[in-house]
Amino acid sequence: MSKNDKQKSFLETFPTGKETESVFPGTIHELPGGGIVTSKLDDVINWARSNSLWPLTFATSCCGIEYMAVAGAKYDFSRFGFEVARATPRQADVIIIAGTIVNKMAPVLKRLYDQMADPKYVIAMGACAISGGPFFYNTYSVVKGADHVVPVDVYIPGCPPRPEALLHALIALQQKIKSGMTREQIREGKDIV
Amino acid sequence: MWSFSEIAKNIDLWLNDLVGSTWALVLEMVIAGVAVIGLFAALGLVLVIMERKVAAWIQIRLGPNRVGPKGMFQSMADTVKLLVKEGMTPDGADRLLFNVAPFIAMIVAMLLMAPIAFAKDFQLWDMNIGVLYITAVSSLSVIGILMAGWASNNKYSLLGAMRSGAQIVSYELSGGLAILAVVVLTGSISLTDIIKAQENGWWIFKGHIPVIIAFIIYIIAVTAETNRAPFDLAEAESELTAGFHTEYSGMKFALFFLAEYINVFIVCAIGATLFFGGWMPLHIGNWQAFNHIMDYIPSSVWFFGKTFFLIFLIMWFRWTFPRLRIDQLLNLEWKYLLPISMINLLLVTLIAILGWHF
Amino acid sequence: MYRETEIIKDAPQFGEPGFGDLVINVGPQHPATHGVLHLIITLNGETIKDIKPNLGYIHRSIEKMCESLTYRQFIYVTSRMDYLSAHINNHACALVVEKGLQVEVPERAQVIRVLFDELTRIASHELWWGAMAMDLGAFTPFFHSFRERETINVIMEETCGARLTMNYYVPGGVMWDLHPDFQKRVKDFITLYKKKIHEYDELVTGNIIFQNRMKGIGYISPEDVISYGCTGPVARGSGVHSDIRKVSPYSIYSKLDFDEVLETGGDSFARYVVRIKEMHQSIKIIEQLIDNIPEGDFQAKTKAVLKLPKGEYYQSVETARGELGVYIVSEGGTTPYRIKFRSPGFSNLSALNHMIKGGKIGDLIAAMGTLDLVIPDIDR
Amino acid sequence: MFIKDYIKDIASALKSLATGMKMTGYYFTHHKEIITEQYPDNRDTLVLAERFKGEVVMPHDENNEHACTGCTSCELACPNGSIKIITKFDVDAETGKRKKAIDTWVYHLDLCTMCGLCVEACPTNAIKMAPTFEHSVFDRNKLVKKLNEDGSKVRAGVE
Repeated sequence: MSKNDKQKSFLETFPTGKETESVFPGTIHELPGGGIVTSKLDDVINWARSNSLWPLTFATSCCGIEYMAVAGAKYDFSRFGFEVARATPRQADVIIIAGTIVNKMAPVLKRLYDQMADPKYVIAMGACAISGGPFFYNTYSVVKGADHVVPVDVYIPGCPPRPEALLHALIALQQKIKSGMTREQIREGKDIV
Repeated sequence: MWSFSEIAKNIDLWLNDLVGSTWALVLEMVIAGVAVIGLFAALGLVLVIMERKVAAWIQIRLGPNRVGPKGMFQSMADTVKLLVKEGMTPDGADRLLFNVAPFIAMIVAMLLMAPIAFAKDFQLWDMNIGVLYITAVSSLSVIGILMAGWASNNKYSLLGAMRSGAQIVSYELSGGLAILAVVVLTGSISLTDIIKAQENGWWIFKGHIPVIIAFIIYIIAVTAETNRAPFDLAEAESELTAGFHTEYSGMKFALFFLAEYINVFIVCAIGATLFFGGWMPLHIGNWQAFNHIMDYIPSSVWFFGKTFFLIFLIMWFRWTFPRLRIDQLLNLEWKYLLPISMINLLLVTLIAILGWHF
Repeated sequence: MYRETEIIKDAPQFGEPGFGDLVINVGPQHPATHGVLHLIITLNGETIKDIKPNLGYIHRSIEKMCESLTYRQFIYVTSRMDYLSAHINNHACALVVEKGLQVEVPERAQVIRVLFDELTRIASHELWWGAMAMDLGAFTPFFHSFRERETINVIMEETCGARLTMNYYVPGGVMWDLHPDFQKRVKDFITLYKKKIHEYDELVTGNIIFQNRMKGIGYISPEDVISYGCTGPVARGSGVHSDIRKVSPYSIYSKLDFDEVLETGGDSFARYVVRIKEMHQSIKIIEQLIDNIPEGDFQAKTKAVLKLPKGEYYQSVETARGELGVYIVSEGGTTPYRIKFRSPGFSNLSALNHMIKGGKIGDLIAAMGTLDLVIPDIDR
Repeated sequence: MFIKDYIKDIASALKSLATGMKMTGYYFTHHKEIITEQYPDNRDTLVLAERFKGEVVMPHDENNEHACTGCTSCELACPNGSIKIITKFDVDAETGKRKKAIDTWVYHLDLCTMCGLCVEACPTNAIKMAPTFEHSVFDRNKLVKKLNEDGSKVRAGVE
């Protein structure tokens, strides 16, 4: 990594560029004037949700191998508590679309998304899932971006992205969940509190 | 010395003074219920994080380490998430059975808590037919799984449930015969008596080779009975996606998940009681000084130490072995474990009659 | 009660199942199909009566797409076909273009290509080993195999600039020269590999459960191998002489000393052994070459715009899965007029029904694991 | 003999299982074998290969000058159209000649497959691959980038 890139701090690399509340919820805040308030139930729930994202074992092509590498020993997303990859959509929280979605697969993806229990999140991993990537112009059978089929929370460019990039996206998703904001609010450019 | 039995006795006396014996009994039942549920939850949290750490270390990675100090709050986050996650009932499922099944699995696991001696004189229900009760109740757990598999209206679930049915029914036999070995040696089916009989040494050490064989068979059988790898055919992630709980989500799934871990704890606790002397400290024959030192370690520490050792053993199996195929699983039981445990029982009977054990 | 799911209603009707049969859809999303293969299985109890693969869930029309890309550009798309042997796919395409242009590839480039091909083969087999063990229900081998695989990935990344789909081969040679650390890293990898390879046998090969799951399962006879057109370890597991590196050597393989691994068992275990032994052979090739990389150019001089003379060109190579053939029809323009890939996975998959019929569901998963299917390679 | 084989079978099976357990037991107790790199924490020490293809960048020097002449050979080399160059004509103040220059160098990071053909094709080495990877965004539109900075111009002498 060149010197120029290093100067970017870790938080600046995130889409929001801000740190959200990452302390353990339920902590006691001292209010001015001596009052004490415990953090809200919402915070507890969002903390739990953000730290327990169970992915669906869903990979269509090349990015699936990097997704496996993230699960592997060197990168190990179990450090964040994501390692409980569920094979059934009913028990999964996040669907990592790792690979191309073609026209025949699109209804299946939609079905899988519908079968998941709320709250559910989607990460589009790699160029194919974001926009069709290498298959954007010259093919007849590729969906030009998974967000035509299901709503996507986080996009990771790359073909395929490095394992660290997927971890980065997972941390970004965590931040989003902790902030409790919807996709629309973020798109409108509201600050993450 | 500080012990659970003194505390329990004092509470009993105090309540009797306060509200009279009938209400004291009711209150004690409530307290016991709450305590079991609390223990249930605490054990679930501890065992889940333990499994993930054991798996991680065997698999040359770190495991959960970012949520709370050293990742200790990881299973707490999972639990809260599962509590607030949508629990759906699929269209076409048998609604009643589908929703009741997880509770059956959990209630069976809870019932098995009753006769276990957690520490010296600390037992919810010291019944004189402890072993019989355990074997009877533990076979009920298959009902919850069968209900879940059938009611889901999912082919994977049905296959998983059928596999589980065949598996649990067969492995109960050799598990029961292995338990009988200890019963024969002790001459009693009360858990208290079995623990008392191990005062001068645990059965695994003083019962000759047949008891060691019985122990190995017991461990294999209970691994199969609790649907743990390498016998996790009822779930078989790579074959049946998630087996009998494919259609379960949210808290209903969490109950299955929890029941599995509680079952593992209970079978290990029973194994520790039967073969390793439960809460009984390590006593060796006539070494009075040594025995005396061992007595200073609280009995609950002994009990939980032994139980967690066995739990670790079962986890170790899970992260080492591949899964068996369904016909191989049944072959193993009917062609190997059952004949061996029958012959073994004969041998143990001989030892018991001739008084060869130490 | 057993309503058919929507997926099978969309699919063509494959004849009515008999009474008491259970039709289940394995896939398109299923942990054992390694992607999006859809198998329609007719079951009687646990016994499999029939398997119908349903393809097309990852059909990206790569062949059609290549017709609109120039000869320099189309190579990168082929990395996305069989992404586990990306280098070898690129090698096939580069070779066929060089054949058409009649370019002499410098010896250094050829050696570099063979080195990377063999590293890719090891990486692919490592991943297969882990994934197959995972199919059988053992999770630990997966993590242990990724330890070695990551070492190879670091080597790839240092020289080629990517971990999986590198686009390092260009017509006439390779894109850049080797990284200065390359030799050292590869030697370190060989040391690590030799130190750890015995664990594979301890953890999986010798295990009694594994052997019982594998031996005698998914048998395919040499005659059937030939009639189904299976290649690669699947064919060699049945004793069919099919290694392209030996049958019709390309690049510098004819000068190298290595053995074609042949097993006569024809079952899942034979295919397993073939792949494990192939890793040893790849190491042998790398050891021969790593100290003898000739000096010189890494890329032959080619024109800025490549035009293949009118004609038809074919080249086949041995990927980690079997024979990959590239067939190009050129009309003399800058893009291929027609391109066709003969992918190993498609033929290997077609033998699945023959192999497994009459077995259990567990057998299906085990045998499918030893076929080492990469679905984008089948659908393209 | 039947019984002998039966016992032999069991013994060899148990031995093979014990071998596997010995190995996993070794890793359970030897934590120095753990190879996990903790990504967000090791960010400062993380060294990526200098050739790693993470995204296309256009280096600008201190005078806000780049080396891109707008010849569009990268756009032609790109296999999937992730580069779009919008050119304009600059009028040279001294000679009054009209000279082609880039107005916007549009880079679709969401399409890019990091094949490196554009960098190979560039005659003036105006673009290169940067080893960065932390690109995740919440909004797909943010992945379309303009690589030339505002007010930048071609470095003198680059043709």
